[in-house]
Amino acid sequence: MNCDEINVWLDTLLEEINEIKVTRKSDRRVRVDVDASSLPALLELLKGKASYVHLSAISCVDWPDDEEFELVYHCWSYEAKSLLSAHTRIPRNSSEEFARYVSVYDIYKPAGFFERDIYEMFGIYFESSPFMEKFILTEWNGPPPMRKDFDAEAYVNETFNWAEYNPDWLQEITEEGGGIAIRPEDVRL
Amino acid sequence: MASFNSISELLAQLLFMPMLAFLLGLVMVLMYRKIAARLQRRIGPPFFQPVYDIVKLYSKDTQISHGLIHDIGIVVAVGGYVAAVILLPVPGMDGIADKGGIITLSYFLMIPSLGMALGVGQCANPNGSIGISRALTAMLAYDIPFIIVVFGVALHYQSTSLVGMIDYQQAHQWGIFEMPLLAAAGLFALQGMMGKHPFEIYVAPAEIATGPMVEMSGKFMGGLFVMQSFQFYVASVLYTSLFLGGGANWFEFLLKIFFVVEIPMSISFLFPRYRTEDMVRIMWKWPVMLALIGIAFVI
Amino acid sequence: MSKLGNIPVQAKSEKKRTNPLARVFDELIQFCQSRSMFMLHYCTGCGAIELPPAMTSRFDMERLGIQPMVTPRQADILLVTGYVSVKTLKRVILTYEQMQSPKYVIGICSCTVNGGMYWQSYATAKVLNEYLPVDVYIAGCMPRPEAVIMGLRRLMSNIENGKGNAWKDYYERYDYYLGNQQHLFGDDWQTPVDVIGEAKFYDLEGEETYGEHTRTLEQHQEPLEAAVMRVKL
Amino acid sequence: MRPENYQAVRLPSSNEYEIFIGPNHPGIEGNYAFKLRLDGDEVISGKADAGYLHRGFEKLMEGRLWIQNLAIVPRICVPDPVPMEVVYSLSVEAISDIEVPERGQWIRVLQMELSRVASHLFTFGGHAATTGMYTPSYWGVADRDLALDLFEELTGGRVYHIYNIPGGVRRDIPDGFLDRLGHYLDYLESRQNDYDNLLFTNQVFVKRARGIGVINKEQALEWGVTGPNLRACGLPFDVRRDDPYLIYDQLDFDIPLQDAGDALARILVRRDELFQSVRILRQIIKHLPSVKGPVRAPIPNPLAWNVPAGESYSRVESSKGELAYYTVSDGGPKPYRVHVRGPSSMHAVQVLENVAVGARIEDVAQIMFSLDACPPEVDR
Amino acid sequence: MKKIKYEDIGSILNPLKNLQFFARKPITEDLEPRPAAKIYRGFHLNDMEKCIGCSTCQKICDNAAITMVKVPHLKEDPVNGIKNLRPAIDYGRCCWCALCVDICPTGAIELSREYVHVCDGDEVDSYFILPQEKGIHGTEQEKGWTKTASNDLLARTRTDMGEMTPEARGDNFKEIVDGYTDEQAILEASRCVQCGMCHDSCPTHMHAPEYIRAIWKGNVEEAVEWMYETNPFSHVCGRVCTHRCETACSLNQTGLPQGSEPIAIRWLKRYAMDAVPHERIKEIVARKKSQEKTGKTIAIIGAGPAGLTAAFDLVKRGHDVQVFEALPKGGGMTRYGIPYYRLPDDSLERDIDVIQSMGVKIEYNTRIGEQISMAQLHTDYDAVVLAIGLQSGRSTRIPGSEHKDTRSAVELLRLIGNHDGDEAGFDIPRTAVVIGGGNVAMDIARSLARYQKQRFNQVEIIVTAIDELEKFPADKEEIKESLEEGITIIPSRGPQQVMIENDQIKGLKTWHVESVFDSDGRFAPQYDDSDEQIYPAEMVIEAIGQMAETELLGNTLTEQLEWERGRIKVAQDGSTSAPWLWSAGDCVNGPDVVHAVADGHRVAESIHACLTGNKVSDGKLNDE
Repeated sequence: MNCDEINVWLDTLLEEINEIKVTRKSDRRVRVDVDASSLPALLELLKGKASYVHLSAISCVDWPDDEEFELVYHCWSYEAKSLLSAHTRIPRNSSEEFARYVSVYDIYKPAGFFERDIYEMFGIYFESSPFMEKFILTEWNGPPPMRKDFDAEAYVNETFNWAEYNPDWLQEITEEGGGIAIRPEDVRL
Repeated sequence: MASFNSISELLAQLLFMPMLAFLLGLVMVLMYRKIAARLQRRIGPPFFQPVYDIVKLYSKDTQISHGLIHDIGIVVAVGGYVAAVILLPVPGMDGIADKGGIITLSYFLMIPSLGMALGVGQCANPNGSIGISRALTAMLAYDIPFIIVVFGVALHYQSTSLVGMIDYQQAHQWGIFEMPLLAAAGLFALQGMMGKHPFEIYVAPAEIATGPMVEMSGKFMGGLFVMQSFQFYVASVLYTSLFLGGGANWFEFLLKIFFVVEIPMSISFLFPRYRTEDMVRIMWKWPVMLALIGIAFVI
Repeated sequence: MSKLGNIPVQAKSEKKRTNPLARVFDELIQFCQSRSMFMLHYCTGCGAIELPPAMTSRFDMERLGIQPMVTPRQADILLVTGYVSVKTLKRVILTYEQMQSPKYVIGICSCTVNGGMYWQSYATAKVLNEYLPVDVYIAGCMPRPEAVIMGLRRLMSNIENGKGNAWKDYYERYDYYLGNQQHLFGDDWQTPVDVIGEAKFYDLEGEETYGEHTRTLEQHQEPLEAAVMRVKL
Repeated sequence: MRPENYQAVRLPSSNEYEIFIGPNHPGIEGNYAFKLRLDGDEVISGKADAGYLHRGFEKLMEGRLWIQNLAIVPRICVPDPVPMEVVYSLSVEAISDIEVPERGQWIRVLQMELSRVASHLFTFGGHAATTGMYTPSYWGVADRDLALDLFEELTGGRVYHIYNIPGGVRRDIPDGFLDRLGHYLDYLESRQNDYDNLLFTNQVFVKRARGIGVINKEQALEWGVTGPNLRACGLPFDVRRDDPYLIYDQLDFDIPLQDAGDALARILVRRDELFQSVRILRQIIKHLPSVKGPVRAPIPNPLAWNVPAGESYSRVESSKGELAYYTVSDGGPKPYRVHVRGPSSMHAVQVLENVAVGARIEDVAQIMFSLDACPPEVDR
Repeated sequence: MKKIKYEDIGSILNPLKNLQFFARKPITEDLEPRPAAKIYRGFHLNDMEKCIGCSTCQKICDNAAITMVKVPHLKEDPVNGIKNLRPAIDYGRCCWCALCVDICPTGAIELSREYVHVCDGDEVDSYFILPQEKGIHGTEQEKGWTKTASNDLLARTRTDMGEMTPEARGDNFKEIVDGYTDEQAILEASRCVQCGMCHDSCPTHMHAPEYIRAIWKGNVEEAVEWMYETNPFSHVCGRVCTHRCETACSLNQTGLPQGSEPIAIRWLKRYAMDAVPHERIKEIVARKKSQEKTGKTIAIIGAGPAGLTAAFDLVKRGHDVQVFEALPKGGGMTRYGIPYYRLPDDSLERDIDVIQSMGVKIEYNTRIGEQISMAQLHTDYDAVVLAIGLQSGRSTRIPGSEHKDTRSAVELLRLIGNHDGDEAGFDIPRTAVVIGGGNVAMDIARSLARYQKQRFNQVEIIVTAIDELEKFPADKEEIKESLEEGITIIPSRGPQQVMIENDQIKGLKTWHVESVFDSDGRFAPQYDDSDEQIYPAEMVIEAIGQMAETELLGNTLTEQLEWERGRIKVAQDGSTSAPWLWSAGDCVNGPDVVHAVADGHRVAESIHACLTGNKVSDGKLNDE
């Protein structure tokens, strides 16, 4: 299947799957917006019929204002040499411990790693993935840290102490009437 | 009957020979590390480095022992070599070599590995256990050709006395010329006995975190360092005695033993280690074959 | 001696030394200790990338008698190369406690001093000497091999002059260190090493060896069982 | 008084036991752990344990200005930092439509390839050391160090260069740099024989590396293997060729291939790649003086730089494989989200876990090094 | 390249070839540290003299490693944009990325090639350093990573603004500059590094960093809100301010190879004021008005910037304010002293309208001292502010300066200001000489030039002053634009005599000036009378300074008050020796709009404090 065929195929896809929007950003980058319910079907088709065999990554973006998580599945086709990013949005479920979505591990094996990562970092539970356990953050008890409502800087200031320096030159300057004027945390942009 | 003089002389020899062996062993350790450095294009440790290491290890404040057997194991390991040393004649000193002979020596040479196994077995560390099982396997591997070589040599000289062998060689011809195949097989066994690459299967940092040594610390580690220097000495003197005619004088002797020990050391840094089963296969194949053919020639 | 430990700790005799040669002997030992340092092969952070060059041909640490060792039992120096994540910090402390005295810690990179570039990170510990006593710091992000070697030489001269004693501080102020560890890891934090027992043994108990945090430890600690190994030989 | 790492775990089946490789273990690359369940010498199952190097990079980046993140990205992969800088810059440039001047692009490729050389030299040493041969690692690290000297001269930093910046590179190459680079390449080529003799045609090494950690083509595609590891399985895919960036389409280079998919094939692919990089660098030395112009396109004042809202997925070929950044901007002064897809996040976790099964304990370390896994890429 | 096939089993002998390395030399380096590369990023250096304490390095630092430390023994000079803050660096945070070097506006901070710092565990204090010219250990160090044109991260050139060409503007009084468009303003605002030098140098301490930030964010209303915090004359100041902020701006650097221009703070202010609809501005400003009335009444004499600012502030705080103005329109010198092409009337009107919308009552055409006496005011009001400005020009008092065609610039400008467009209100001379090198001289010269262009289609005006051209008090832009408009500027000339023939001025005799000040720094010009020149002129205009007309005070009050060099003596807060009287504006400080505004604030503050009883009013002057 060459590049043109895939383009044609993508166009026919529009009719097959509900509520799908295809945007061609360049020769090698295609953005597809798809409803959460149709995404696994789309990925299945992409892998099975359109040579997008390589799942490069699954990215998650937190949009607390919309109360949604955006999941982006980046699939690469070695034959067509094009990258298709399938975007979908799922509800954030802020009131519960996890947001929930289905795993695509049965379609793409690499999804196992990325889904586990998202599970830890964003608190999205992927149904039927065999890896839904802590991996990197085994010794972390806080909220999923990558969520926008987790304020890392506040947490750090609360948890850790900072080194306190009082070198000779500073003491001399303080005696002269000077001293520390602006601390770095005062000017964070 | 041994006169009082000869007894005191013997006692002096028994004291002096291990000390000498230790000192020479330390120089060999230094040489080993210097060779490594040279091949690896660097300068290497200072002259007294082996001494510093051992003194430091013995002077550690914390000394963790894993029980009596652990302590004894190390003593046995070092003691095995010390015992071996006094069975090895050097110029001017025979120790009890004429009484022990090469068969006794072969037994003594197994003691260190067993001692280590005894000690390490107490450590309850899986890496140590794997390491020691490999060490014993390795011993099994190199001992077969070694015993065949020893047997062949004894057969050739019609004697089990090292003193006798050395005298014979100094009178006639070096063993290496008379039985080159056995000498070659011996070289293999030597490499294995010294535990140098490619037969260094039990001290494998990347695989089992240095195996038997994993729980050794402080003076126990120091004991292993001492053992290593004895090991170099024993292996080189044994080979020299068997095939290179020992030493008529100290100069010749030192030249020979350092030359002998230099060979496995140089090779060591140019090879990776074999897997355990590869080592066994190779040890039982080439050296054994060589040694058997050698024996056939001897007979 | 040790409540927890199943393995006795032996130390050099603490008897008052009357031998006139003792001083010379001590100096010899210090000299050897400074000339022979085994460093633990533990890459805690990104600064570890400059250790291979420092160890290998170009900068050759072995000139100074320093060589890598793979287990904490045999190591004298723990190089904390850069940031330590909380998860790693636990291992670093376990490792440190298992090292044999005298032992030394070198804090490399900015991160060990004040959090470095990960000062905002929720996952890394910021000030290393709150958790472990540090002997020498080497500045840089990361320090070049030459700087690492200069740091090691500094440690060598400290040991030779009898100054490398930070490890004693760990016993003398164990409550402080333990408190910081508990703050990070929770009150049930416990290591397999009976530090208080060792402190008693070395006669290094200070006023701050005991305190509120060691009491917390006593409440939470569970005796360790000797694990049974089943290795097929 | 037993290290936690080595605490033996009793298992119901009498002959099985578990051990840890890492995080403090010479057989592990970096601060990473691999839990093994063994039956005798044989691995029954393996489980990666990551997070020892976790710093929460992605969170940190959301809290820093676009330009401040330059200093932090190279830390994601320590042995091979240049692609990290480049891919981050590329992604920012893609969102904000900045065109890098041609000279800047050439200098970027120069760094990328020099970094690949350095990284591969490092890997040779590591790989050899896992089989018990240390001399190549002494040589490899020392020869890599010469490359670092060049980096130092070019960028002012030995390991972390922080030299690429959205818009190009921070400074032009110093006088005479290309000559010295040329000398270094000559030197590398003169060393080829030594390395071949010592490592690549060393019978013992070949014997140990052959047949270890075999990945076949189907598995490679299924597990998302990329980079040299994929090419060692006989699949000629390379981001530089398939999804060209910078000026790679103007360069002439081959993609080394092997079919066997084992540790030996992988190290041979790396060896060939190293000399392909030398070839590319030679082309750059020849061509760069004729590319005139600035090295950097101007960017707005970094303290007040709002990258327009948008997203980009930028990929490069690092020495480990496919490296990609998914960057989202909400039009603010800081990134809204950056997702780092390090090649090792596949190789060091799922691939390693799968390949290790059935291997012998002595080969586990070799498998990990032959996959050239870089733990910080997993942990981030 | 030699190909190695996968199938090769290799050789056991190959590795042995490397035994040759016994014969090769080691490649190990010396134990002592090598010198680092030329652009190595080692420890910091800071040129303490060059550093201006702007703390930009602190803002770019991604690791929060930089603390600004006040070093008292260094120079603090807000007017020239120098603070005595210096960066101190925490090596427990620093990552040596050198972004601080790349962003530094002055190029003071640099990295050295020194890279070894080792300390014991208890010496961590040595990680916190104050970089100086010497390295971290006080030794001379070579420079490593420094600033070059290519790694400079700041945008050094101003965003261009559209303006009329000299040809297009030469014959009319339309405003010259177009003002920024939205994109230009955001681009220009983005250059700001938020150092606050502008705030410190501004007489009225406008919140320039904040409103520039707001403009950059696209939030012009916020910007306007910030401006009205400190300046009710933002329309005026957005056009004609002397912009000391731009002089002090960190980006105003000389000595960098790539050059560096300050942020166009004044134009940004103008942009923001113009971008918000007038009615909206009134709403924004009205939010700040106090809801409670204090019941106090205040009279202010003079509806110029100082008077109206004081009025604005006082009204905001709930006082009743009555302004008296002698002229028919408000604005004072901003209306009657500044030509339309620099400050169009409607801008001024809008400013005054905003002030009036707050509740300030203004009575025009009311001359105090004639219609109402000071004594009357004293009894009717709780406080009186004298903000009468400087209405009359100083004279050179050279022979002929009393001639009717020797005019003062202020007077002419007032005439022009009173008339619309093409009418000047006086006869335009064919040739004229202007004495003086300040902005007033330029204003009158350029105004006259426009009239000349209209009437005679040629410009024959000479501006001459005793200063050298570089030391002219006028803005550089003014001089440049004057020259573009065909005005001749002749510096270093001392006027000696107005040449009069038949009661008609024929020209001005001048001598070359050798030096202006004597060795003690006093004004004592030395002339070279051999270099004498006569510039032909029908009219000679003196623009060498202004003074106040204080007759309105009346004799009693004049005697009561303390005086200093012909000006009423006032305290820092504007209070005079009479407890009910304050004085503010040009009549106190000399001519400058923004100073007048600042004065207005100060006086309002003082009056408020005094009237609400927060401060004892009696004998304030003597207390100071």
